[in-house]
Order: sequence, then structure tokens, then C-alpha cells
Amino acid sequence: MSYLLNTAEEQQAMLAYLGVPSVEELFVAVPPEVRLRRPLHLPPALTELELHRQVEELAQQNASAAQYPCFLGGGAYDHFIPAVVDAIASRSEYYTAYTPYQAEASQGTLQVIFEYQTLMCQLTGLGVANASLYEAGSGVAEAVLMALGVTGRQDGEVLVAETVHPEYRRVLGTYLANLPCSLRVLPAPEGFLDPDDLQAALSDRTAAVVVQSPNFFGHLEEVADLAAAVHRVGGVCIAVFDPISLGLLRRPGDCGVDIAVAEGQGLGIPLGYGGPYLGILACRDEPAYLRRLPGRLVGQTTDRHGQRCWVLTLQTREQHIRREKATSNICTNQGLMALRASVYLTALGPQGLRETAELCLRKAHYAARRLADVAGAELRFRRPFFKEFTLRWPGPTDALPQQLRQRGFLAALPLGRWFPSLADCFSLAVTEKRTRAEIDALADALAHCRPPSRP
Amino acid sequence: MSYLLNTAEEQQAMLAYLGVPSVEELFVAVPPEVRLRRPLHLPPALTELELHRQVEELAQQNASAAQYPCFLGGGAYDHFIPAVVDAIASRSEYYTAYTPYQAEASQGTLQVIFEYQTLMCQLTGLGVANASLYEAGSGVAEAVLMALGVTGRQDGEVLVAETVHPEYRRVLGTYLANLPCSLRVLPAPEGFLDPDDLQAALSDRTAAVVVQSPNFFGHLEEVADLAAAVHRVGGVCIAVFDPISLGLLRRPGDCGVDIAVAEGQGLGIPLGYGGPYLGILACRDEPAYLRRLPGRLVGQTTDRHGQRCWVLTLQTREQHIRREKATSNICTNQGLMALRASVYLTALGPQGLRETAELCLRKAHYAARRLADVAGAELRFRRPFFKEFTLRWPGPTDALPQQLRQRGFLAALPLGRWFPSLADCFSLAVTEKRTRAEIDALADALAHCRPPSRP
Amino acid sequence: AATELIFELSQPGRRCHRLPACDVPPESPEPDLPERYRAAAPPPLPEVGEVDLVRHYVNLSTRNMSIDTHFYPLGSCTMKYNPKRHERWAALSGFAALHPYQDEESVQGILRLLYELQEFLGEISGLPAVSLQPAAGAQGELTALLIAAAYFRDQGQTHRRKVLIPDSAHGTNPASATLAGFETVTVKSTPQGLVDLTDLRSKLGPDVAVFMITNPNTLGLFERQIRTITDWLHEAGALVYLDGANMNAILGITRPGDFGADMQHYNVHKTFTGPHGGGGPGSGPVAVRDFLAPYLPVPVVVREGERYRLDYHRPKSIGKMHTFYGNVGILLRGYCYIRTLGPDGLKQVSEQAVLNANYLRARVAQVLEVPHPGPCMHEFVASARKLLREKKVRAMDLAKRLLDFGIHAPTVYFPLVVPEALMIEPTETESKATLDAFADTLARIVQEDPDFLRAAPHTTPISRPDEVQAVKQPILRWQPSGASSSSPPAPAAPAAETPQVVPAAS
Amino acid sequence: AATELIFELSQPGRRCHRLPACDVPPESPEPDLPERYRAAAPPPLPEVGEVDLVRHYVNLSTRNMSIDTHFYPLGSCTMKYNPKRHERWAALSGFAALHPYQDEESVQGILRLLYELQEFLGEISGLPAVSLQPAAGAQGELTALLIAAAYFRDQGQTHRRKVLIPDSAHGTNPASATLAGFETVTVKSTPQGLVDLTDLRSKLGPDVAVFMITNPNTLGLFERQIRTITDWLHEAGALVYLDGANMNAILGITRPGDFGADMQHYNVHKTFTGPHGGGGPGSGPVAVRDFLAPYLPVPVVVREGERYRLDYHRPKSIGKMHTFYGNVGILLRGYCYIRTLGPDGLKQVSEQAVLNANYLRARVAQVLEVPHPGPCMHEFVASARKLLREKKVRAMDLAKRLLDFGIHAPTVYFPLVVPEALMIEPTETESKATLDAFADTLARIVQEDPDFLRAAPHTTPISRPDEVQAVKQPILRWQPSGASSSSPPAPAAPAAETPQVVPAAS
Repeated sequence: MSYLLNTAEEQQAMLAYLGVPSVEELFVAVPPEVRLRRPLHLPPALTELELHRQVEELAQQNASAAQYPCFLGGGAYDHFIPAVVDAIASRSEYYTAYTPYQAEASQGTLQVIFEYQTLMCQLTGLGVANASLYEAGSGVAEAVLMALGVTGRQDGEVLVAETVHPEYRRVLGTYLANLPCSLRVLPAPEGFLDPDDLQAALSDRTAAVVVQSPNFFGHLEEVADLAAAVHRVGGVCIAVFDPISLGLLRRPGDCGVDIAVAEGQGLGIPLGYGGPYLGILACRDEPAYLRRLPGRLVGQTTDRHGQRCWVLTLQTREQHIRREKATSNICTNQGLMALRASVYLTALGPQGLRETAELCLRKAHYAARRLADVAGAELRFRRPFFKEFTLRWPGPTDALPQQLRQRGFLAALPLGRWFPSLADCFSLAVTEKRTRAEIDALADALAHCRPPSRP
Repeated sequence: MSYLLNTAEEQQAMLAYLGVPSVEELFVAVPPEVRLRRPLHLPPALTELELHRQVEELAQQNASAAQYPCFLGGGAYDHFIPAVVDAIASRSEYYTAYTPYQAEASQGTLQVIFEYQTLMCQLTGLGVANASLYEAGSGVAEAVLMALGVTGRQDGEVLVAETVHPEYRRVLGTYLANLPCSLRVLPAPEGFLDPDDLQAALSDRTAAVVVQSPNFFGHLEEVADLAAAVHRVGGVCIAVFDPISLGLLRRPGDCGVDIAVAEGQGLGIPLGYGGPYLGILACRDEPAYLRRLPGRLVGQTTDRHGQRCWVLTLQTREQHIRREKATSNICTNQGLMALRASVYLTALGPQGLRETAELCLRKAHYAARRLADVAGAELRFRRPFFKEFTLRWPGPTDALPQQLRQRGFLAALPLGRWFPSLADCFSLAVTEKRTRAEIDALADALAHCRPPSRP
Repeated sequence: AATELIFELSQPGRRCHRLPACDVPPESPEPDLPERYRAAAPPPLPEVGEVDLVRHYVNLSTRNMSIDTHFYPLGSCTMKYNPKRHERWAALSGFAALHPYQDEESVQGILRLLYELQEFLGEISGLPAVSLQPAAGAQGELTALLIAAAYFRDQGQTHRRKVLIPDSAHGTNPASATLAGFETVTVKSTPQGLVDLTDLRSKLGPDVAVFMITNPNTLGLFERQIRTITDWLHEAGALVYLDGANMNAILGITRPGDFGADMQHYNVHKTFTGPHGGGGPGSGPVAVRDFLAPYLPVPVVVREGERYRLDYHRPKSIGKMHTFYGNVGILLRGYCYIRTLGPDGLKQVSEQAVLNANYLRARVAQVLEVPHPGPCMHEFVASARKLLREKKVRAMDLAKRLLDFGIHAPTVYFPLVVPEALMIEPTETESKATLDAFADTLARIVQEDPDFLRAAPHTTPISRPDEVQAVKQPILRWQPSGASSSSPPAPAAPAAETPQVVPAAS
Repeated sequence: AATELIFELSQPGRRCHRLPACDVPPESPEPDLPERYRAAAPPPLPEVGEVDLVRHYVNLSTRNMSIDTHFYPLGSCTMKYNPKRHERWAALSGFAALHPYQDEESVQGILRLLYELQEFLGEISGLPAVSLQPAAGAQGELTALLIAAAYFRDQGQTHRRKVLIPDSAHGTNPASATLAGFETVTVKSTPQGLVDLTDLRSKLGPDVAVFMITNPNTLGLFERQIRTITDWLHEAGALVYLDGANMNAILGITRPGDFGADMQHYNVHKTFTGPHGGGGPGSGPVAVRDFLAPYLPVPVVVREGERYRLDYHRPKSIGKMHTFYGNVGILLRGYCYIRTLGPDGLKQVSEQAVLNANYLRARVAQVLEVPHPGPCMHEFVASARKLLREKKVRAMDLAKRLLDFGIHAPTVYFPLVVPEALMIEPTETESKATLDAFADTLARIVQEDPDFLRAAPHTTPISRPDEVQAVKQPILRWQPSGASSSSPPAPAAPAAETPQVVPAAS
């Protein structure tokens, strides 16, 4: 078999050393009655050439954003990935190493993570960031668990704006299902969380409030006002952000957010059908937060020669030491994705991030104007937005994605599956990759999709 | 600009250190009358994202062997490249290093080349191989130049079989154009060099004889007999081989060949529209040959601590020391391509090379049977062949490649451009990548290409 | 220079990546972005050129040991060779450039792959219902426990609040149980390293929801009484959860479903060789019995004739664990691995992993105490207890010294039940020659001067970082002002005594 | 272990790559391959597993210095940063998987790219007719000389047998001239490092075919009298050939065609940053004046309306230099580079390369003698003559010691006209900080103990290989029998006195 090293002769030599006649003897501890007495029902082994052919065929059965201009958003975006990101991430010293327990053998990974933590602090304006989480949805859940601990309101209430990505909300619900706290969704009929509505919902039971800006519809929330309101009742304000947007927008930390969470996919990580992605989590640099931070942390120290170096630190928060008392059960991070995000942000720098955000903003607004001009279509909400917006459409939206794909686009996320009241709406996202010509062509394509029998 | 490092401030600091007001002052030695006073007429600079789009468009304007099963040969073959080859060749310590002059800083490249030299000796059965040449055509020319020196017959005759790749012959002709020797092509009307015909052409003026096996038509030559005949008149026998074929065939060194040359493209190097490829050259381990070997050589030695290590050696053959008396003007090798070939051969090992050759042989013979069954087609020659064969076709062959491509294949190399007498013939090559289904489909496609008005 | 932080290379105004000019007409009549949302300046990211960036990260990479460069016998982590072909395939744009919200018709290829992988994993475990969604083993554990909770709630058995966990288990087990809202109860091990049946019996009761067992366990031993254990649990109305971290030992040999597990997770990044990525991404699918299938997270990939689709209509589902469908890129590599090996190949993987481990165990046993009787499965635990007693040389000292010989250290101080533990997992992709070199090196090291060992490693870029300082004065980010950090002192939790190095379960 | 040869890891029966079973019916009625052609056994290649192979080559790679890891100021080689985007683009299957004999309709994209590159190179040099075929600079030189020979033959001037070459030229110049059938005549340099016009004048005559000039020359100096020189040559009926190795200094500043060159080659791997690949592949296109266009190798890419095709119908062509069309993969990178930089960017490349060189020259001049007056162009030559005289420290000793500081050595002992030469080319892609670090290091090194310097480097994997032994008892391949080689003693050519390290022209 392809990856087994020892030849039959070497196996014999090893068995001889062990004094056993066959490998079978090494499995004596497995009771005969539970042994599998038949081959697994799996397809037969394939050589690289054969499997290459089959895997390429499977890939070709998909229509990818490499072929079709992609206007889909909803938490995953087709941003451009500079070639340096792939080049660095394909260094096998990074991708074939594991958790950097042995600091002396892992300074590469450790320093990368320390730099990632710093970049996330620079990006968010907060004082501490962990070594990354799986992705944004579970990141929100981990942030809420932190907030429950920080406030001590373990059986309190968690408020989530309806404008937070519905799947983040669902993951959060799953995580909290068996815990004593309660979870309440705050309606946002106009596509944003009205600070007055939040004010009305807050109480001294409020442990955490989760908002997202730009939110699921692409709109900007009044984060600073919301955070201030949460603080007045002693709660923790958790804000989900779009890292690309921070080239232009005020940072969560500067808006008074306590814990900032984001999906880091836009930072040089391929769309990849939804994963692996990168859960960003940063928070206030305060002991109450730090003590409850989930996931790994890398810290700076010195070695026995006095050299600056890096180690995994504050591990007493973690499961392998605290077991059932750990702040979370997480025992990995998304190391390789954190590396990609680090290289991406470093390649862009402040100016590149600003220009990228500016392009997204301007192209999205151009697209919104063009598409709202298509007969029958209109912008559903009147709120400031960043790179994503919602259109109302005269008729059902379920077939739109397929119709648009047949005209050459990956576009239109129908919102009815999450918001029955928005069954006639869909959202579009526009990144810096999209050209004016593509946007214009999308508008033409949409015009052709109009259902014939509606006014 | 993308790759310039110094900021305007740094440039100012450097100019200040130099005490000159502007960069312009540094160009004082360039006479004003030859200064270019206008911008170059070139397209404007493009960012990575913009150029990415344009380059992808250019790539898509080509029909590649990744989309179409490729049956083209003629010196470049669509063999499978295992992923390990790309993975190793993309290590930037290899591809961004240069010539290993400083042995202490270049043991990686030096050891790779030493291993390559060894692999080439193992492959060919000869005692010495150089660090590689540009590609096969100029490799043949270099081999002939060696032979002129070895025999001392500088104004003698060089005989080349007509079955040697016509472009190798043309490159050879170009190289020899201004030298005192003469060049004669030995006809091979039956698709191979008849030893009797060679015998008749040999004389004590014969410096070198160049043959190729498998030859341009895919046929095997009687290399051992030919070499013996050449040796009887004191000439040097140069044989071009196909490295893949040596999984099955007798090695050039074992057939008495003095200098073996090959195109190494099949050893893990992409088709790449004809280059960069790899010129393999190996020869007898004799001082007369070694002294005249063109190109670089890596040798083993020990360092001041007695450790085994590798260095560029026998440089007194080379242009940078011997200048006009050098054995050749070559001052590079195809380092990265030699690395690819080394990884490829190591990945295959003896058994893998044998199986690859066996698959080529059997599939090519199956294809020959299937295609010769197409009405009107027939095998042009009756000679043993390896992976390439020649078909006669009832009508002109110029349009065939395009017709077959429109039916989904890259296939049919019309031979008329080199051999007017074979204007009704084309060749096909079949590698281990081709499947029975593809071969059968090609036969069907060919049947549809039949010119309607011919019998 | 490799140890300079990227921030220290920053030069104001220097740039790497550049963006095209905007090709759409300017905003009008009003600005697209109201002023109150705008930041005065972009974030203070580093400003470097492309060559700076590349040199920095390329040089940094060489300060790692990795599978591609060194033998890496990190117990419990299954550091096997990561095939290069997987990287090539995962990068195909037909996979890498798929948006998760594309219409199903446009993603039939990847859906088919994921569907088939669900089938494969179901067959390998004998637990036919599979969710690929968990992003890592620990999330797989949590998913399974949430499924159990939902099941018992559905059954009206909300009194089942307890999860039993052997003392040799990975720390993720109790942490996941707590996170899922359960109480944890520890079950002791026997001196032979197996579950203490008497202790287990005594803790079994109507309040037990789940027994989380790792089998083979973290000592590398197969629970000989596994059928008794699972039978007892089932008789008590509880579920058995298998921590699948050690599946590499039993592929095609025995199936968790056949020995009584009701749920398990996989570590695709271990057993099916997704690259570990310096700590992730992993992938932790769960497989469960059919009666638990309704509770799996949504969506599940289903097949209808020749079409595949994402099934969200599962009313009893626990919900979602991941925004989308899990770490598809890692799952894809696992799929390719299973298809490369096939049924015979997978069985040979386990046979060779076990043979390698036993051979190395026998060789190491000449040098160090190996406290539990063999044969072992795919890994084993040695103890440096005697060295500590006699020479004050600890397991950690041996681990560090191995680095000097180009061998990554084994896992040390885990499992907790073995003093001065060295947990060694060679995997099937290492040769006898590599194992011999390890054993020879270890034999040489234990003879070395204790002071020299306590100062090891001697050839690595750094040596013996001060971990206490890192905890007492945590510096968790670089700051422009200079050396000292404004980070607050560490949380009060106990620190100094805890082991320095411990393994990842997932 | 990294120094083990791959052959020493071989284990009979071990395998890496495997092939599918044959899917075509067996041969019949007679065997496909007559027995007399068959080898008894396949070649004795090494037998290793995939992890062996990967570890071997990955670890070996780290025993190189490279642009991606170190400053590499190797004079004359233009070791600038190699953009990663080029590697991504060159790997696109629409380029990498094109067969050279595809029909022209199916390769319009690559033909267009090559056509445009021909145009770009013609514009940059002011020599409008371009062949992309030469595979390296040295082959470009040879191509140009064969063109000159063909031209003079065509003109009936076969008496022009001489090629004039300055003594500071790359060794490839005289070697190429000889190979092209010419006799070479050396022209002296002045103490200022420029062509000695008196000597040139004295050697000009009706038998001169070509003057090969490198401008800027190998001392990094621009020939101020270039117009005089080229005018004289043209008056004498000869052609002027420009060795384009140093084009990085003059992009958009001055054009060889404008200062009187009739032919030139480019080094795409230098000026336009094709990666150097540890010694190749390079690419050496030639550009010539229109009257020489008929002699260019076939094919040339031509445009007809919107279509591109390969033009083989050029009756006066010298023929072919390459089986196909040259090193297309490298040409493609050069194309992308030119399109990335654009006209302004290319000029800035030269300006910055020259600024960097002058700055570094001024800093180095504080430490070492820099014999020729400045300003220099993109590189300069320092001399360690004084150190040799005073401390018996040679240029080579400095070069080796630099390696200890993570800096690749400059080119040493070239050009031959400067004793104890160190030829330093920083390129435009290095920062002031990097240049300062180089200068500071050099200043520190020259103060060090001479014995210590003569034993340098001290931190590299090996130090001071015995090159004499390598020549006297050449071991040019590994052999299974063991240490000693059956290779014969070296050829009798003079060896011991020659400089150890010299630069590549091409």
C-alpha cells in the first residue's frame, strides 16, 4: 500500500524480534466475538493516477467561483487571495506540524500564532485575542459562554439580534440547549437592531447581547450605542464583525465592544464549500475575560539563554489540565487558517485593507443602484450597508440562483429559508474582485429572470 | 511598485548619504544622446488581481492536455506527474537559489545534482552524467561536439539517422554550421536505420553517428549492432533514448553506446508548450570523454571537518575558467528540472518505471491495433515500437489535429512537414495515462474524420 | 533575524499587495458610508514588502519540526505521513472555490463525495448514521453528548445527568460533558491500565446518561472486557460513547458498533491523515446508531436516485454545530485517503501501526520501564519514574534531549495515571530503520550526564523557555511601545505545578 | 541524516508510486516487444517510501541559501525577488499542460502571450526583431553569433573571422564565439575599468565580425564612450553585440539599439525575475535590428489580424537552437513581470537597483577598496587586495564568513581584471535595512582574527570542502560498492591555481 513503509522482510524481522509468528497475535486483546470477520464494504484501493481521474471528475461536477463571478455572501465571501498566501501556507513545516507543545521544536508555529494574536488585536482594537477558533458560528457560542462566566449570570438571559447570521444563532442555540441560561432573539423588522428595542429588552438578568455589524443583511448597526446600553445593565456586548470592513469602519474595541467575534474566511481562506474557516475571537484585556478565554494562547517569554521566544501559555484554562472545570473543551486551534489570515493581513497592510474595503463598498453600492434599477426589483431596506444588500423581488426567489447560474453567475441568496417574511427577498454580496462589467451583466441577467406573469 | 522595497523616505536617506540630489545624478555615465526621453511603449502596470484575470483568460484560450486526452508525441509526452514531484519542486529553497558556487550555502542543490548524476548513470548504464543540459536537441549537438573532440576528427563526418527527431537534426545542423565537420543524414525509408546502410556510410572520417531508439517514429533501432559498427571505424556512437522506455528496454550503456542523450521531459516535467525541459547526457567513464563533457559536474569530497559533502568540480572544462578554450559555452544547467526528474525516478523506483513502461507499451499496441482497424487507416511501418507509432491515412493529414480536437482529443502529429514522402502519415503516442475507453473513443473519432471523397 | 516579529520589520509607507483602481462611477448624490461609521485611520497593521513577508514566513517555518522533516512520535496524535496528492486535489478550484450557499444542482460533485464519506465512516465504525459537521474531535464529542441529551430528553429521561469517564481519558471528555450540561464522574483504571469494572459497576445507576470510553485507551491498550462494559451500560439504559482518537489501531479489525458503542467521533486529521496544520484545522465527524440518527445536526447529505441534497428537514435534530457543513477541505482529504487505501489497505494500516508500536515498545522496554503488559495496540506508554528516582532525570528531560537528535518528542505526562509518562505512537508510515534509530537514541540518552539532560535541548534554536514567567507576566501580543506589556497579571488559577506538555485529544 | 544519499535509504521491495492495472487486452498473437530489446531487470534505481522521499528532499532543501531565505547579493546574477504570483500562473493547466505540437488554433492564448513578449523585448532594447528560443543567456550569445555569421556569409564577407571581446567579459563570450566558429581577440580595459579605446582601435580591421560588449560592464560601469565604440565598429563594417546580463540597470533609461548595439540577448531569469532554480532553467531571448531579422531561428510568432501563428517559412534563418520554442515557462514569468511593472515600474526597477548599488558601494567603500570611480550602475566590484597584503585574508575568506551571518556571498574572483574581487549586486528588491546589515557585517568581519576568517564559515552545515581532492579523485556518482569510486583520475587540464568561485554570465 502506498504509505506503508516496511517491506515483508522488515515485518518478518520485527515479528521475529517480538517472538510472535504473525501480526494477528498482536490483536489478542480484541475479543474474538467483536472481531470483524469480513473485509470492510468500501470501494477497492485506487492508485494516484486512477483516483486523480475520479477526483477531477467530482470537482468538475461542481460549478465554482473560479468559473462564475460570485455574488453570494451570507458569511462567506469571494475575496481575492494573493499568491503569497498560498505559497506560505503550502510550506509543509507548517501544515505537517501539530500543536506546538514542545516549544523548542515549534517556534515557527508559536511565533506565527503570537503574530496572529497581535494582528487580531490591531484589527479589532481589543487587547487580547486567542489563537483562533473553528469558525464564527461556534465562535459566537464560545463568546457567550465567556460572557456567562464574566457576568456570573449563568442562569441569566442572552439576547441576540435577529440581524445576526441565522446560522450563528442556531449554533448558539445548540450550544446553550442544556445550560440554565435562556436565549432570546430581538426582532429587527427594519434590518437593524433599533437601540430603543434593545433598551427595552435589557435587564439585570442580561448576561450578554450579541449583535453583528455589518449584519446578515449587510447593514451597519449602531454598535457604540448598543454597547453602551448593554454596559449600563452590567452585561457583556459581543459583536460579530467582518474583518475586511475594518479597513474603513470603526473597530469593535473602539466602539466599546467587550468581545469581538468574526469569521476570518475573507482573510485569504478559500471558500472551500464552507470550511475549514477561521473563528476570530478578541476581548478586553482584563483578568475576568482572560481567565475565561477559550482555546489556545501563545505568550512571549525567554529561554534559558535569555532569548526571546514563545510558548503555549495560561494552559490552566484548558481542558487537558482543568478537565471538567476548563473554560471550554477546545483543544486545537485553526493553526493553518490563522497563518493564512496573518499572511493576508500582512500582505495587505493598513493601506491595502483600506483600499479593499473601499472597493467592496463602492462596488456594492454601484451594484445596488444597478440592480434596484431592474424592473420589479427594489432595495428592501434603507440602511447604510457595507458590501452586502437585500433586494425585494416580485415573486418567489427559490429558483433565482439556478436561473442566474445558467446565465453565468453564482448569485442571489434567497432569505425565505430563514425569514419567512422575506420570502420575496434575496441578498447579494460584492467584493473587490467583481468588475463593473460583471455587475452590469448581472443586472442584465436578473432582468431576464423576471417571472413573466407578475406586474 | 510591487517589488520595490524602499520608501520615499529611505530613498531620500540613501541619496543624502551619497550626497547627490536625485537618482538621476547616478546615471551621469549614460551619455545624454543615448538616454531614452520617453516612457517605454509598454502596457501600463497591472495589479495582481487585474493581471490574474488577464492571465487566466490567456490560459483559457488554449486547449490543454488537462481537458483533452493527449495522444501527441514527437519528443514531448503526457506522462503522469505524481504530486510529490510538484510538492518538492515548489520548495523555494530550491527554485530561488542559484548556481551552487558557494558549497557551504548550497549543499541542498549540490547533493540533488549529485544524486541526479547518479540516477542518470543508473538509468543509462553509463559511468558519467553531467548536471543536465537545456533539452534534447541542443544535447545532441553538445554530444556531437564532444565526439569531434574525442575522436580528434574535427573536420570529419557526422552521420545522423533520418529516424532521429528532425528538430534534433536541425538544431545539430545549426550548431555545426560554421565548424569544419560535415553532416550527413542517413536515409531510413523503412522507419529504422538498417545496419547495412550504416555500414556502407562509415569511414575513417566518421567522427560520430547519431541514432535514436525508440526513434522519431517510435521504432526500436538495432542499437547494439549499430554501435559495434561505429566502433569498428573508431567513431563515437551517440544514441538518443526515451527515459521511460528504459523500464523495459536494454540500457544504452549495455548496448555499447558511448554517449547517451535524452529529453527528460517525461520524467515529471510538465508539457509546458515545449519548455523548460531537461537535456540528459551521459557518457563513458573515460578521461577522453570526461575532459570534454559539457556543462556542470558535481563531485563528492570532504570538508575541513572530514564530513562528506559536494562541490562543483572539474570546472577547468568550463567557460568561466577556460574562456575560448572551454569544452562548451554552457554555464547553467536545468537545475530545477533535474530535481523534478530525480524526484520522479525516485518515486517510481525500478518497479514503477518498469510498470509505467509496460503500460505504455501495451496501451500503444492496443491503440495501434484499434486505430489500424479504422477503415482507410493502416500502420505505415512494420517495426517493433514502444509507445509511439505511425499511421497512413487516406488523404491529407494537415486538418486531422483540429478535427480530432473538435471531437475531444489532442492527437495526430502530421509527418509531412518533415518528411514529404510521409505527407499521408501521422504519428500517435500513448502513455500510461491513456485508458482503453479513451483509445476506443479516439478510434471512433478518427473514423468520423475520414475524408468523404476518398476510397 | 528569523526571530524578529513581522511588526518589527514594518516601515511606514512600505507595501506589498496593491489593489486595482475603482472601475465603478463615484458615489452620488450622497456618500455611501455615513461619517459616523468611518474609522479615522485603518488598523495599525504592519507595512512590509513582499520579499520581507516571504523571507519572514519561510524562515520561520524552518523553526518547526514537522512530519515532512522529522520522525514525530507524538502519542495520541497519530502523526502519520500526509500525502502530497491530497494537497493537490484539495486545491482544485472545483472544490476550493465553492461557495457554501450555491444551489444544490451546482455542487453535485462535492455532495456526492461527502455522501460517500458518510457511508464509508458508517461502515468503518459499524454505526451507520454520520454527521460530518464537527470541526474537530472535541466538537465531535460535544456533538455526541448533545445528541445523547436530546435523546434522553425525547425519551423523558431528563434525570440522566451523569457522564462516566475513565481517569485515563483525554481532558476533552470531561470538558465536553460539562459543556453539554452533564455532571462528570471519574471511573478508575486497574493497575493493568484498563477500566476498573468494580468501580464502574459501583457508579452505574439510573442517573447515568453516557459512558465515554477510549478504546484502545490512552495507554494503547484494548479493553478486553469491552463487551461486558457496553452490555452493563446498555442494561442500565445508558449510552456508550467511543472516543475515536485511537481508531488508527482497529480499522477493519473491529468496529465500535460491533463492540457496543452507540456513538463515536473520528479524528479525520489523525486516522485519515488530514494534515495537522500546526494545531488545526481538524475534523471530527460523529457516527451513531440508527435510533440516534434523528438527533444528528442538520444538514445531512442524502441521496435521491442519482442526485444528492442537503437535508435540513430533521425536526429532532440538535441543530447546528458549525455555520456551514464542517471542515470540508479536511473531509475531502479523508475521503481520498480511504479511497487510496481501500478495505485491505485500511486493515494493513492498523496492522502495521500495531506492529510498529509493539516493535518499538519491545525495544524501548530495554531502556525504560513500560508499566503495562503487552501487546499494545498502536501506541504505548513508557515511564521515566526510575530515572527520576535514581538520577533526577525526568520524562521531560528525555523528551527535550530527543530533539537534539532530530526526533520530535513523544507526548509526556499523559496519561495522568502513569508517572513520568512518555506516550509513544510511531504510526504505520515509519520504517523499522526509523524506529531503530529512535530506540538507539533513547538508549544512548539515558546514559548521558543528568545535568546535561536537564539542560537539553542543546542544538535547537531556543532551549527551555521560562513558562512560569510566561504565565506570571503574560505577554500575549506585540506592542509598539517596546518590551513590557500592558497585559494584566495572570488569572489566579494554579499554574506552577501543572505539567508543561500534554497531548491533544482532538 | 539529511546528508544521507537517497540511494542509502533504499530498501529492496519498498515502493512509493504505484501504477494502475492494465486495462487493455493482452498482447496477441505475438508479443509486443521482441525479447532481444528487453532488459533483464529494470535500472537499479533507489527503492524508497513516500515519506522517505519527502523528508529527504525537504530536509535537503534547507541546506541551501536562497532568495526566499537570505539576502543573496551574487554579482552579475541579479538575484531579485521571484514573485509568488508567477508560480501560480505558470502552473495553470492552460499553460503547463500544452503540448508543443498542438494545432495553432488550440494555442492562441500562449501564442499571443509570446507574441506580445517579443514586442515588449523589442521595445525595451530598441532592437525590434526578437527570438524567444534560446534557453539561456549563453545560448542567446551563440544564437546571435550564428546570426552574425549567417549575415556575413549572406553578404559574401566570410573573411570576417574575428570577434573582439573585452578582458572584463563573462567567459561565455569567448566560449560562444569559438563555438560559433570565430576566432577571439581580447580588448584591454583601462584603469578606470572601461574599454581601452586605443587597444580597440588597434584591433579593428576588415576581419572583425563582431564586438561583444557588456554594458553596463561586469565592473558595474556604463561605457561612457559607447557611441564612439559602436560608431567605430559600424564604420569598420562589423556588428555590435550587447551581452544583456546587466539590463537590470538600464530599463527605460537607455536602449541598446539606441546606443548602437545590433544584437543583444536577455536573461529573463535575471532581469525579468524567472526563478533561478539552483542553476536553471534560464531563458535567453535575442533581439536584433530589422536587417538581421531574416536570420533569426525558426519559428517566430507572428500575428495575422486577430490570429497568431508560428512562422517557419524564413529561408535565411540559421535554423533552430531548441527543439521547440524555448523555455516558455520562464518566458511566461517574464511576461507577467513586465505587465506587472509597466513602463514606469521598469524604469523604477533600474533606478532603485542603481540607487541600492551606489548606496551599498559607498558604505562598503568605508571598509574595502572599491577600485573604480563611481557612480556605479546596478553592481560594483570591491577588492580585498589590501587585506590580502596586510593580513593574508582573501576575498574568499570574507565571502565564506558572510555566510555565518545569513548573507549569501558576493561573487568572488570575477571579473578577472580586479585582484581579490568581490562583485556585489544588491538588486532593487532589497531594503536599506538589508544593505545596512550587509555593510555593518562586512565592517565587523574585516576586523576579525585572520585565522578565524580563513577557517570560516563556522555555522554552516559544512565548511571549506576540499576542492583539490574533488578534482584529483573525482567521484561523480554514488556507487553501491562503497566509498571509493571507479572514476578515473581527472583530465590533465590545469586545476589547482584556478579561482574556486566565479560567476555565471547566463
